[in-house]
Amino acid sequence: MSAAHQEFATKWGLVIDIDKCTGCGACMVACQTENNIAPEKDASNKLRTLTWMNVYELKNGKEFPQAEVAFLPRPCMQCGNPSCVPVCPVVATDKNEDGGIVSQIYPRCIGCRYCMAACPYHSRYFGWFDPVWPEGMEKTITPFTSTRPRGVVEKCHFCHHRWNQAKDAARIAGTDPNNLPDGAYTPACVEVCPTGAMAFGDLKNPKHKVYELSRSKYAFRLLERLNTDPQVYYMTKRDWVRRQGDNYLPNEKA
Amino acid sequence: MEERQSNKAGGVGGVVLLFLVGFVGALVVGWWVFPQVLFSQKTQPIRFSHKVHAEQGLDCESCHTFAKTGQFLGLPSTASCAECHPDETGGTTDDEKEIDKFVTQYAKPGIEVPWLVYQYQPDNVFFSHAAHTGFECTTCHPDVANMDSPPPYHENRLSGYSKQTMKMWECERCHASMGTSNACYVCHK
Amino acid sequence: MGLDRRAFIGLVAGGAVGTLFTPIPWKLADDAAIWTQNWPWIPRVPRGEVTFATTASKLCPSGTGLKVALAGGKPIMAYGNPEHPLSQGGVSPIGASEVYMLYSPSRVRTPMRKTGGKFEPITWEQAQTELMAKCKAAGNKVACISGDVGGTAGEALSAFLAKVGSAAMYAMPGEAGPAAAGFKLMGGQGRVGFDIDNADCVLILGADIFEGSGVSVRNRKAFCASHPLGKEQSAKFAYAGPVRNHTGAVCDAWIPVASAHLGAFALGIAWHLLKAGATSDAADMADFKKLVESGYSPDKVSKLTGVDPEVLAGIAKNLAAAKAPLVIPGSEMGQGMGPGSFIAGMSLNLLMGRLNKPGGAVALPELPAVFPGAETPSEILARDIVGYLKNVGEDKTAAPEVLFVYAANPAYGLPEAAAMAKALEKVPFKVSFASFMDETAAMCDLILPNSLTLERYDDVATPYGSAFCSLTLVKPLIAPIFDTKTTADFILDTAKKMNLALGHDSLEKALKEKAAVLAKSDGFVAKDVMPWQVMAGKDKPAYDPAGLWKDLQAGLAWVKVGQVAQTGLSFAAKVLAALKPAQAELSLAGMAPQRAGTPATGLPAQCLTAIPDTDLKDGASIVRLNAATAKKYGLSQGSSLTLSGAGGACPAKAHISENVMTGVVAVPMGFGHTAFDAFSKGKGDNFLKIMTASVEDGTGVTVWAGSEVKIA
Amino acid sequence: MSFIEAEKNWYPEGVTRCGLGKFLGWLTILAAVLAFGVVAALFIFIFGIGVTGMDNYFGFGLWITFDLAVIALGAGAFFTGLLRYIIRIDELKDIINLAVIIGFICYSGAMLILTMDIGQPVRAWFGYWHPNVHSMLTEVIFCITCYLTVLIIEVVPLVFEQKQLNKIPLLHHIAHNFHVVMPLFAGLGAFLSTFHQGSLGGMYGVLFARPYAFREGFFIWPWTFFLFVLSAIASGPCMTVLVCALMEKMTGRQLTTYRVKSLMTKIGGTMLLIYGVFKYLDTWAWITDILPRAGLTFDQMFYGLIYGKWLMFLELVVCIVIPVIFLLVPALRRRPAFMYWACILNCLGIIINRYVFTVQTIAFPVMPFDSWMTYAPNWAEWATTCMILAYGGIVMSLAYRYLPLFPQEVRLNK
Repeated sequence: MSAAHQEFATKWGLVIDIDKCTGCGACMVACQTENNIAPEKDASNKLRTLTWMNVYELKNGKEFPQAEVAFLPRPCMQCGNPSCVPVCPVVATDKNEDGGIVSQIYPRCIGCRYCMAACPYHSRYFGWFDPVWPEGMEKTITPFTSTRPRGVVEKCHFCHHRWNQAKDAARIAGTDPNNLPDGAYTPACVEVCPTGAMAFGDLKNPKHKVYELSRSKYAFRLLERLNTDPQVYYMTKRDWVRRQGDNYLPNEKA
Repeated sequence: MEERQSNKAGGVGGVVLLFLVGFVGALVVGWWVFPQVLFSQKTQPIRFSHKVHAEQGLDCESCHTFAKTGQFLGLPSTASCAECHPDETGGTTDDEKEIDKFVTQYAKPGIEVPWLVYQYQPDNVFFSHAAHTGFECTTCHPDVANMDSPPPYHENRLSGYSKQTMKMWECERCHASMGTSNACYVCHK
Repeated sequence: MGLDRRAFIGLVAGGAVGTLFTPIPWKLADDAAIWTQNWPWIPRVPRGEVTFATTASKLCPSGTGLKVALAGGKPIMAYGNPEHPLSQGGVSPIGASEVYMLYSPSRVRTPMRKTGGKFEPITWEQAQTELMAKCKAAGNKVACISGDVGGTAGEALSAFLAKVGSAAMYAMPGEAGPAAAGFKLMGGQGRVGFDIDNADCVLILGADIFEGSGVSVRNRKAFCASHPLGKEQSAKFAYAGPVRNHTGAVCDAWIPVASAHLGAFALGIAWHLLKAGATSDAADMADFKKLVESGYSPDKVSKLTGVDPEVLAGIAKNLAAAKAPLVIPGSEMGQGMGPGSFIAGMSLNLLMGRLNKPGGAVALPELPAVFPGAETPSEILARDIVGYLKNVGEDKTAAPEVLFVYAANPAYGLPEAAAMAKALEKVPFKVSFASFMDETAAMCDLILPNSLTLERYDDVATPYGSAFCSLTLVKPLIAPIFDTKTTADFILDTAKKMNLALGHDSLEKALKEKAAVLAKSDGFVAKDVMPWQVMAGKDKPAYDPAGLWKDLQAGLAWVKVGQVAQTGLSFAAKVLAALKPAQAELSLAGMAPQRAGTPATGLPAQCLTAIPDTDLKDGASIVRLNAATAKKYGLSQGSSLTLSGAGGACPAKAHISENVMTGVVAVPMGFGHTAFDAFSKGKGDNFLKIMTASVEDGTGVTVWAGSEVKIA
Repeated sequence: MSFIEAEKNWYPEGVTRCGLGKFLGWLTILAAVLAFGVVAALFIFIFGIGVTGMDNYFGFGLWITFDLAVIALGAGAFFTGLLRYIIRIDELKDIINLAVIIGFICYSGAMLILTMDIGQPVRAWFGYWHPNVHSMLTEVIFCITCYLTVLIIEVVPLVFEQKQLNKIPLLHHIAHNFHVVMPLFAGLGAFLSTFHQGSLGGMYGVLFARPYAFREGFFIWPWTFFLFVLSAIASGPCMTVLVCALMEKMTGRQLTTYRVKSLMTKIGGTMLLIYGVFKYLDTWAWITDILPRAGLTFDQMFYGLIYGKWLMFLELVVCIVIPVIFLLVPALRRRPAFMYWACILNCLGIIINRYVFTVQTIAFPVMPFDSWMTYAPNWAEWATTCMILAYGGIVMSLAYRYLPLFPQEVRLNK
C-alpha cells in the first residue's frame, strides 16, 4: 500500500492523559466551531453527528462501589500506516506531507465511504445532509477550514491550518518554518482543554514535550496490534484503562 | 422501397455532407459560442488605475501587505485607500471623477469596495503568500502595474470562479519544477 | 430538399462527433464537479484579516477571560485568554459559546411588550416610558431577581432598588448563596474562596468544582498544575458525593455519600481530627467538640452515610498528614445545598487551621462599590430566594408590584417549578432583561433585551470560589447585532429620568471609576505573576495604577490577594446541633455539566453534540442508577420510568451506571426547556421541578439538593 | 393492421406470447414499483444520503450488499460465456442468452445503485480521472465499467437479432459480425469479471484494521479476492437456472430443457464444492490466526440475534454443504425440488456472505470500549433497491417477449 509506514522528518503527535480528562466536552465544542461544523438540532443521535473530536466514556465493568469511569477523547489517529488511505479510490485522502497528518480533501472526495469502513476508530464522518447554520450564525464561520457540502467524508486534521499559520508567522519573522518551537503549533482542542490533559508537538523532536511523553511507560496507543501505527498517544496509570486501549485475549497482559 | 432507393441515390454524399455540417457546427458552437455562454463579464466597481499609482513610485507591497501573523491581507481596505483619498477632488477629469466616486460611495460612508478579485483561490485552498515572496508578483498575477484600467473580470457561471483562478495543475507543475512538495495539505484546507 | 431521416442522423452524428472535439463535454464535466465545491447554498468562509481581541465571559459562571478571534473585524470564535488568571487558555463550553450565541435563534431582537398574551415589538422609548410609570406607581414595591450580583451591573440594579427603597434584591441560587449565609452564621466576614492551587490534599464535599461549581476553569487549571503531564502529581484529590461525576472522575478517590449526608460525613471526619488532637480557638470549640463526639462517632456516621469507618479514618488521616489540606463544601449540582452543610464542611478547615492560609479557605474582602447605596454581593447572596418566592406564592409575603429579572431565568432554574411559577404570576408587572427568549421572559410583561457579552461593557468581579479578588473588563467587540441595550445603561438612564440619579451616566463610566478606585487598593495586574503564586509567598509584582484601565482593556485581570482577618469566627455549633440529616429511600442527585448551559442560556447550539446519549436520547432525559437500585425498582437498561417529587413528575429512561451510589437517581440538569429555540426545546425534562424545596433545620434556609424522589 | 396484430410481428419466430393487455398490466405493476423508487432516488439526489438509514457506523448498508450480491449472482454471464465460447461446452448455447441478459441487468442495476450511493454523483468520473491504483475500489470501478461495456457488446447482437430489427441490413451485419468475435469478448469478459469479482472481495480482505474482514493473501490479493470469484461462479449459474425456472413458471412455457439446467447447476455445484473447501480453510485460518493476533476470539465476532452465529452456520453449513450434496449427487439433482432448493440455498449463502462482509464487518466494535450497533435499511434504500429489481423485471420481460433468448423454446412447446 502506498502509505505503509512512511516516515517523515516531522511527526506531529498528540498525547492525551486520560487520567486528567474530566469529560467536559470543551475540546469537542472548540473543534466544531474552529472547523466549521454546523450545530445540529438533534445531536442525540450520535450515529449522525459530525464529531471529529469525540469523547468516549470508559467503564471498568465493575459494580458499585468498585466501578470507575474514565473519559477518552478520540481525534483522528493520523496513523503511520493508515487503513483509510490505500482504500480511497480517488486519492481524496493521503498521507504524503511532512508531519504525517492524514489529509482529507473535500472537493476531491466522491463520498463512497470506503475509508469509513476501513477506519476502526470511527474517526471519519460523512455529511449526510448539507450543513445548515441558524440564520446569521454563518457569520461565525472561520476562514480556517473550508465548509463542506453534504456527501463528502471529513475528519480531524490536527487543525492543520494552524500549522500553516505558524509556518507563515515564522516566515515573516524570518525564523525556520520547518523547525517550529514547541507550542508554536497547537490544535484548538489542546489549546482550550481546561485540565491540560493534552499535549501536542513533534514526536521526533526531543525539544518538544510530546517526545518524552510518548516514550513514557504509561503511554500507549489505540489498537496498536492492528499495525495502524497511530500518531496519537494516550497515557494512564490505571491498568483497566490501558487494557481498553486494545483487544487482548483473556490470558494476555496489556 | 422507392424511398429507400432515393436515399441510396443521393444519399451517401448527402449524409457525408450533413455529417460535416454537423461536425463543423459543433466545433463553432463548442469553441466560440460556448465560452461566451459559460463566462459572464463584470467590470470593477471603481476604475482603479494601477498604472497611475505605480507611477507615483508605489510598489505592490505598499498596498498589498502582510499582517504580523504572516497572513497576506490581499486588497487594501477602504480605510487605507482613504488615507490618501480622504476627500473629493472636485475635478473633472475621468480619473478625478473616479476618485470622487470612490470617496463619496465608499470612503465617506465607510463601506468596503466590492472589488472583483481575479485570482481568488477556492475556499478549500490555503495559499501562503509568505512562502512565495521570493517570486515576482507578475509570475502569477497579471502585470496590472502597466494597466490604466483594470481588465474585465470573467466569472464562470457554473463553477462561480474567476476565469483567471489558477488551476491546480498549474500549482502542481511549479511545485514539481521547484522540488517543492505536492502533498495535498500543502495547499488544501 | 427536405431533411430525410438518414440526413438528419448524419447531421446529429456529425454534431455529436464534433462536440467531442470541443471543450463542451470536458469543460462541463469539470466545471460541474467544481460547482459541487461551490454550492450557493453552502456558506463561504470569510476572507479578511484574522485578529484577536480580549474580553471575559458573562454567560459562563466561572468568569473566564476570553480571547476572541475576529475575521475582518467580525467575531468568529472564542478561546480562553492565556493571560487571564481564571482561564489560562482554558475555556468551558459555555465560554466558547459567547460568539455563536450572538446569532442564537432565541435572541430577543427588540424590546417587546406583551399585549393580550402576545409579544409585540416596541421602541426603547415606549418601553422606558411604560417602565417608569409602573415603577413610580409601585413605589418601593420593586423586586429584582438577578443572576449576576457580583459585578458592577448588579451593583447598579441594587443601587436602583435601594434608591426606590426596596431591599428585595435576590440572587439566583448557586454555591455562593449557602456559602455566604453559612459564613455569616459562623460569624465570618468577607466572601469564602478556596486556594486549590496551593493545597496538596483536597477533600471535595459534593461540589462539582471542575464543572458547575465556582471558578471551574481556574480549578481545573490548578488541577492541571498539580498533575503535570508525565510527572508525579503534587496534590491528592478525593471526592465525596452521590455520583462519580466529572469532578469525581479525575479524583484519586470517590467516597459515595448522599447529598443530604455530606454534613454528617464532614462531622464524622471532624470526629477523627478531634480525636487526633485538632483544636481551634473558636469561641464555641467546646460545644462543637461535644456535639461531634456525641453525635458523629464513626459507627453512627457509618450507619447513616454507609461510609466504611475505615474509609472515614483514612480520609481524616490523609488530611491530617497533609501540609496544606483543604476541604471544599458544595452541592453536586451547584445549587440546593443548605448553609448547615457548608458550615459542617468549613468546620474541617477551621479545625485544621486552614482559614486564610495558602492552600486553604480564604475570606476575601468585598470590592469597593461605585454606586452608593448598593448592597454587597454577600448580603444579597445570603438571602433565600426560593423561600421568598414560596412565601409570595402562599401569600405569606406580599408580591412586589414590579419585578426585574436580570441575567436569570427563575421560571426554569428554581426547584418546585409549579410553586415558583405561581409566585411569579402574582407579580402584576414583570420585566425581563433577558438576551434570549427564556421561560421567564416568556412570562414577562416587558422584555428589554440586554446586549450580549461581546456587545457590551460589563465586568466580572471575583466569581464565587476564587481564592483571590479579581476584576476583568468586558468590553464590546461588535456593535449590537439587534436592537438591544446594555441593561445597566438603560437602568442608569431610567433612574436619571425618574430623578433617582445613581451617580453615573453609563456603565462604562462606572467601570472607569471602579478601575480608578481599585487602582488605589492593594492589588496588581496579573500577567507574569499570578495571584496564587503571591499567596504562596512570591513577591507581589509592581504595577502602574495609572495604567489599570488600559490593562483592563487589554484583557488582563486586576487581582488582589488579601484576606479578611476574622474576629469572632465560630463553628456555629448551635446550627450544627440542629442539623437533622434526612433519610430518603431514593434521592435525586443532579449532574450539571457546563455543556448543558445555564438556565439563562438554554442549551448552547454547538454543545448539543458534546452532550452524550447517556444524558439525552431521542428527546428523552436519561437518568442513571446503579444495578442494585435498578433491580429494586424493577428497571433495566433503557426502561422507561417516571420520577415524581413535590412539584410533579418527570418521564425518563434508565441508564445503568455503577458510578452512582445505591439509592440515588442521578439526573442530568439543564434540559426540558419550554422556551428558547429548537436547540433547547423538546429535549428531556427539567428535574428541578420535581425537587422538593424543604427547610434546613437550624438555618431555616430552603434546600433541595438530594431531595427525595419516587419512581412510578 | 391493428396495433395489437402488429405487435405480434415483433415476437421471436414461432412462439406465442400472452396478450398485450396482460403484458401491459404486468409492466404497469413493475413501473409502479420503479416509479416509487425514482421518487426515493429524487429525495436522495436532492437532500442527500441522509434520507437513508445509513449512519456513521454503517457507511455501507443495503445498497452495497445488494450490489455485491447481484454482481455475484450475475456472474452466470461471464462464467457461462467462458464455458460456452472458450471451453466450448456447446450445450450451454441454449441458456447463454439468458445468462447474458441477467448479467447485463445485474451490472447496470449495480451501477445505478452506485450513482446514488456515492455522496457526490457529479464527481463520479473522478474514479477514472484521479484513480488511486492501490485501492481495490479503483479496480472495481474500472473492471465493472469495462465489463459492463463488454456486456453491452454481448447484448447488442441479441437485440439486433430481434425479428424486425434484423431486417435492417446494417443491424443484421453488426449482429452477425459480433457473433463471430464473441469468443474474444467472452474471454475479455471472463478476465475482467474475474478481476472485479475478486477485487470486490479484496475490498474487504484488505481492511487490515477490521478484524472481521481482514485476510492474508497472495501477492496483493487477500484470500477474499479468490473466495469472492469462486463464490460468484458457484452461484451465477444457479441464479441463471432459477431465473429461467421462474420465467417458465410465470409464462407456463418450457424455455430450456431440464438437461441444460441440470448441467448448469452441476457446474455451479462443483464450483460451490471448491469454494466450500477454500472457504472452510479460510475460516479456520481466520479463527486460529488472524483473530488471536488481533487479540480477539471467535465468540467476540458475534452479537445478539442479528449478528448471531446462526448466520454463519446458515452460510457455511446449510448454504454450502446441503447444496453441494444436492447438486453433485446425480440422483438428487435429477429431482427438480432438490435441484431448485439447492440453487436457492446456494444463492442465499452468497447473499449472506456479501451481507456479513459488508455489515457485520463494520458492526463489530474494534475499540474495546465501543459497542455493537445495529443497522436497518429504511424506506429510501428499500424503494431504490426494489426500483432496480423492477428495472430488471421490465428488461427481462421485454427481452423475453421480443428477443430470441431461448433457442429451444419453439421445439419444446410444439
